[in-house]
Amino acid sequence: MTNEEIKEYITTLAPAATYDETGEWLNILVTAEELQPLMLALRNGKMQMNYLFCLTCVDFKTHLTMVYHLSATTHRQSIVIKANLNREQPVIETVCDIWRTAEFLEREVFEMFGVHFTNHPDLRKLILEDDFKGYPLRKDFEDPINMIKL
Amino acid sequence: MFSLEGITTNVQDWLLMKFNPTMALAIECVIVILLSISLFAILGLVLVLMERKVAAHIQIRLGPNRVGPGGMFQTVADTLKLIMKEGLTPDKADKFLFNLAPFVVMMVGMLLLAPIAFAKNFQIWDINIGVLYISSVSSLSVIGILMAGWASNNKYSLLGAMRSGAQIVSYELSAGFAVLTIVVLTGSLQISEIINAQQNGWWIFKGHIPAVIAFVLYIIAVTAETNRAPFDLAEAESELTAGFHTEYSGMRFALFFLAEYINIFIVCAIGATLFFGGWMPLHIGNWEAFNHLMDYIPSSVWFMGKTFFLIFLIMWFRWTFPRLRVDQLLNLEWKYLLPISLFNLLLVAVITILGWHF
Amino acid sequence: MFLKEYITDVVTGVTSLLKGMRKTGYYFTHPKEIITEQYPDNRATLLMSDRFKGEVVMPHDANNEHTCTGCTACELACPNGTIKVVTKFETSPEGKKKKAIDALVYRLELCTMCNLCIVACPSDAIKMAPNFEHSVFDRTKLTKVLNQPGSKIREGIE
Amino acid sequence: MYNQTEIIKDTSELGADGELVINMGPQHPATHGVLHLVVTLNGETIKKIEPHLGYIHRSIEKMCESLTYRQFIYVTSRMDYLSSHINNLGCALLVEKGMQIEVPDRAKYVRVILSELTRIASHELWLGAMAMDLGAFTPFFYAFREREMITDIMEDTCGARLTMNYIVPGGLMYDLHPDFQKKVKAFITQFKSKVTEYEDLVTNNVIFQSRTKGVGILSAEDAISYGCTGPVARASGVSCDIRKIYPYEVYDKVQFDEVLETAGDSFARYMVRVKEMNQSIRIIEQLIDNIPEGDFVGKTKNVLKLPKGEFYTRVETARGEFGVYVVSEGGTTPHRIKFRSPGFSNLSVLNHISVGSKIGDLMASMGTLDLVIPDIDR
Repeated sequence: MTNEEIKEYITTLAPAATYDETGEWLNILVTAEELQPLMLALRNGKMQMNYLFCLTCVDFKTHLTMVYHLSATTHRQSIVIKANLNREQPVIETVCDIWRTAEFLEREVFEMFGVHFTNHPDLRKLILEDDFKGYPLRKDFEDPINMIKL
Repeated sequence: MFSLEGITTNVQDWLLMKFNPTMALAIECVIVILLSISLFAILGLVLVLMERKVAAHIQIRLGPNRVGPGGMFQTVADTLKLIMKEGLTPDKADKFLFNLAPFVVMMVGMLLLAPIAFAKNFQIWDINIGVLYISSVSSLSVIGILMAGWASNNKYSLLGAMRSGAQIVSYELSAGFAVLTIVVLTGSLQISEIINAQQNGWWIFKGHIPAVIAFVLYIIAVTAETNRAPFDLAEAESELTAGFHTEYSGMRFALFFLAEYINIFIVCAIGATLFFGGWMPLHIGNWEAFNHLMDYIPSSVWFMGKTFFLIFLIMWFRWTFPRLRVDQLLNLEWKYLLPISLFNLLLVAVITILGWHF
Repeated sequence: MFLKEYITDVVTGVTSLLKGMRKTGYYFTHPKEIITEQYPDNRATLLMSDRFKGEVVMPHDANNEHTCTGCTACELACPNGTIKVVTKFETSPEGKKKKAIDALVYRLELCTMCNLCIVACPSDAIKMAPNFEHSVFDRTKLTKVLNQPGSKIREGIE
Repeated sequence: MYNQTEIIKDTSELGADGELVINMGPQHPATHGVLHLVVTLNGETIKKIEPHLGYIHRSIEKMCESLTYRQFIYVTSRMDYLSSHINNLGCALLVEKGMQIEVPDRAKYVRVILSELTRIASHELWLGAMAMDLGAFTPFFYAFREREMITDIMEDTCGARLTMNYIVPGGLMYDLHPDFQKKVKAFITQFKSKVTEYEDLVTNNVIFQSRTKGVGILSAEDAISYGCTGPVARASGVSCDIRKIYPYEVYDKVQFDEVLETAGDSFARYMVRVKEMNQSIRIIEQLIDNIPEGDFVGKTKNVLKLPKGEFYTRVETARGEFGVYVVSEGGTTPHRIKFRSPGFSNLSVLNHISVGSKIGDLMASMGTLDLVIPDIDR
């Protein structure tokens, strides 16, 4: 599929999506609400995006951006789906019922960025200790004890 | 010619001359106890060093070589360390059983020494049901292991003990059957008679096929019974950290450790007695000159040589094979070893009745 | 047939085990294959690779001169803040003021031997030494001053 | 004298229906590091495995945000320390891609050869450790003997045995050691003569086969869904070798096969790695005599600045797909960096493949997943 076809296809699924083709792959920015249905369609629809190879979050100081790198083991085409989140109340629906790998990755994003994933089966801290305060990978995180400024 | 037999007779004569018979017996008992304890200590040191050296050479290493010439005193140093260490008892452990368990395991080892003939007429107790005594007493060691595992109040220990229970109880069977093969061939349960029956050749040669099969079965079964790799499920390092002795430290751990090696020595001594004629030198049919030459080697050397050969074999197993899984272990016993032993027993009975052995 | 399979199972199993035992038995009887390095007994003959990254040193020549200009390139290149360059101003005989190093402080306990400082150095003043025996009884001894006392920069190095 | 209640009162700590919850790790002989698994058992049978991570979490992603594009490469050696060279390569490739730096051919060849040596070294260590998990101690030493030759080669050329940091954006840090080719050839001969030992001792051993065959079966769909890569996924028949799909450096110029097995069990994962070592040897053999002369590092600016945007590269480490995702704001340091580590995804499948098997099987499946804990924790 060419980028144009993908754009067309995705516009039918998520009309509010915006596109960015400057990078290596097609970047698709959608709203947090329409992300989960879009993902479900990408996985089970004609794109057959069965391989989620990277799930992460980026703190842009004004907002958080969830970044999903998708690929398919059949046609090897990769796309990037993004969703901007409110920094104070970041909530997004989980995709771990679509790709099982997302379960651990979302738990990591949850503790590192404080993004809350609704419908996640087991949203607990994975790496940090349970009583850890703050979200370490956010830009405004300060830890005077454990972080040494050079 | 120097012989242990002469020493024992001299000592007994002297004792009977000096004291009344009851007193003499008591003194003999004390001597025997002291001797067996010192034998245990020496064996422990030698076998642990031997294991480490064998392991090292198989694994293209040198092994201990810093303490004493060639690392000879390494185990002495280790023992010293273990004695100095604090013997911890976990807080919530069943303290009585926890402290008792190593001694139970140790005592079983000591009891098993009784019917073993170390040299010609050098035997603590030539009981007429020697083989039966051995197979019944040796199964007692599982009680010590279960005790240790349960009383430690540790989940790893418990799992290890339960595995060990299942394992020892099932492998008793094929070990027993393998021993029975020789009993059938000899027609006696007495150790001295079994050895004497091998005057003109060891059972492993005279008993040909069934004896060889029985020997293989015996070695496999006793490896399992002594909890040695590839059957070391009770302590399975990579699964249960240390199994039933996870919580033990200091001297009580050393007792478990020692008991393992004593048990190996004993089962190998029994194996040597049953299949390789114990202290009996290698005799081949009518070669008078050869047989006579062999007789010049002291009987204790023959016995120790055979035993240590079998010990080496068991160590060789340990450093070559991966460990079995617990269900495969039981499969091996019930699906392979037991049917083969039963068949073998039948075979040996037929051979003995028809007189087809040499 | 069941019995045949059973016997084949036993035979192949036992053969595979014996093969393994032959291999280990071979090594047991061939002590020449032993690969143990008897450190520290072989310390005299132990050959370290000349490129081995053990610690950062500053070579000095016979006149106690080094080539460090105090440009702080190594300090900037270091990812962990291992190196600290303390500079001073020296007055040359002609009366010209010139920047020179007072001390090049190197903290071995922070160093990850990444070699970035060596690559960054424009005058090849520091290099990696293949010394790996770093244990000391006091942590403060790991903080080293690389330039020797009384040393100065070699003539002609800018 | 004997008080039964002392022990009985503890049963309240047990799970429901006599389930036994044991903590495997963080100090455990088989977890090879500080992995902490909370295993729920019913007798010997595993009911649930829950990994607790973070015992060596160093927040490398956060650290990298304050390091320049030259500096951040060395940190990645500390993630998957067994394929540190390949991690470094992934990061260097990202910087080169972002800044369009030309890499000389010589550097490309050397990078690939060293990558493959690293892969062999990693698999050798895994082979030994895995055999040790299953109770065979001896193959560990035989595998380490060959691995030692590789670490010696690394030491000669890169100056370090494990955390090489030999790659800089644009090429290599310094040129090859003069003895490099000779030593690599010596290693290849040695390896080929000794590889049969593993077959005798491990592969064909009946106990090893029965311990691994049919244990920890992972289907192809699950492997993709769980994001498994590398030998773990290839053992399930998923073609996922980055060297084949998205060739980097000179992988498109060499002949090698992507090793695929279909069974998906522990034995298949074992076989994939063993065969992969032979393929790596094949790659090295093709390249070792053809290393072109020339520069070992291309021309780069003194200060590296990645243009504004997002960059992603992936390389095939010994454990699978290692991805680097960088969000750059145009400065000298990354704004956000994310390492997609293969071990993290491979670990997430552990619960799935181990439920219902025995504790002994857990060692086999965990061993063949080839977990490196610093790679998981980052």
